[in-house]
Amino acid sequence: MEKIHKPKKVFVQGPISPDFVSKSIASHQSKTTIGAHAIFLGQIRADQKDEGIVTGIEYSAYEEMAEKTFHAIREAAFAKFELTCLHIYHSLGIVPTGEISLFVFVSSPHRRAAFEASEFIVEEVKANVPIFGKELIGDKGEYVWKENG
Amino acid sequence: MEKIHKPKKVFVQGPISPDFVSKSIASHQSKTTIGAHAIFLGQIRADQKDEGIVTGIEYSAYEEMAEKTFHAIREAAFAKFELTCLHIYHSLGIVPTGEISLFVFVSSPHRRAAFEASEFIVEEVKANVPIFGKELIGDKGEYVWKENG
Amino acid sequence: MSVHITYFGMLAEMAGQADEVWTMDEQLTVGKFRGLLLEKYPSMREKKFKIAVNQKISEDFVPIELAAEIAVLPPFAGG
Amino acid sequence: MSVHITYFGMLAEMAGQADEVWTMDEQLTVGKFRGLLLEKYPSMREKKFKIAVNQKISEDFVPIELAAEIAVLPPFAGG
Repeated sequence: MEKIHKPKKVFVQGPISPDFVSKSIASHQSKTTIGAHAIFLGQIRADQKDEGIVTGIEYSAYEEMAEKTFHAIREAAFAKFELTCLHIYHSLGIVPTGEISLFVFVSSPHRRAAFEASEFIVEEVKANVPIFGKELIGDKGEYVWKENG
Repeated sequence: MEKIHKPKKVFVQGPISPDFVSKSIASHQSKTTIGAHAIFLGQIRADQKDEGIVTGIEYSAYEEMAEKTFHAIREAAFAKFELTCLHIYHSLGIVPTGEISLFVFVSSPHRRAAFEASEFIVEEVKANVPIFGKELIGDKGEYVWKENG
Repeated sequence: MSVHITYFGMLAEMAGQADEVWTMDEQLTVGKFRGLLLEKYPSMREKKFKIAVNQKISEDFVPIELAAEIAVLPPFAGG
Repeated sequence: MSVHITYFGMLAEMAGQADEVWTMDEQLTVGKFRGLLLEKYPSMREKKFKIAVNQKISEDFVPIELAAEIAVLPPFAGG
């Protein structure tokens, strides 16, 4: 791809709302070369831990490095797959259970590229972006550090 | 899966709105065993045909058989993958270019099941559900019949 | 016996109607029905289509019972 | 030479601070830095962590130049 994709703002404070997802979809309806959107949403589970039930995750990040890594993932995805658009949003701060902390939005003329790019991006984000999370437990300020498997 | 999943209404008249997608997401935020949503949206492309540029697709279906097939696809997906929820919506009637005609919404505790089920369902819908489409061309009522590859 | 036939999409255009009833003496199979159909509508020979009996895509050997609902289906275009 | 070190997540808790500056005479590599770090904070021996030099995850052989920005990163948890 010769096209250069400008670094975009990925981090948002707190949860990502369904309304934000809806507005993102609507803003792609004027792009009539798109035939397929694949959307991935990460939602916070109320997991049962030894210490109690998770009530939310508090995210922090090494922000400068994370933004660079997000940009590199975007560039890699555009080079690997036939994509029209690609957006990644991730929460910082507290996201309560049931709310959304990751929104990956891939658009392509054809479904195959959209599916493959969506998976690729989610796996890359989980493995390579320096984001850290405290799983908040109960109402007395307890937590355990989260770790991607 | 011993659980029985009731047949659900799949067909909607005309395009599926981003707002409908947003409301579907919001209605799953109380289910705190969900960790991953995979959403697929099929959007109408303004393809260039020999006859002119596509302005929309007019969908029709063998509805009774289509509803049965959708139900069988849902059952197969629940049996194959660890899913919490699964919804399929497809348009009937005219859907203009840039608008959405297919919405597949899969929710699971974990991302792998969500990704795999989403692909499985989209491929099954395209291959096995008796839905027919006229690609509308220009403004003089011309059309060509669409055919999935 | 009589069978109820429904045509969809471009095949309804070729048949000039969305449905019709055929009455006949003999026992039918899907293969035999296909032959009679192409005899009546020769232009369908150039088209790919599937035949559903009672809402199930059926191979040529399948017998068509009394009062069956037959559907003639052009290529699918969902999605 | 001096290097600026930033600690993230549980490692900031172990270090008791989010960042510090080390001044030293000798040339550093990532491996040598790791050794000094574990000497200063023995509890980090039980933890998995990665070291980024100027925002790039770096192997032990990589030299650390003057005024480098070093980050000590616990396991990632994005998504």
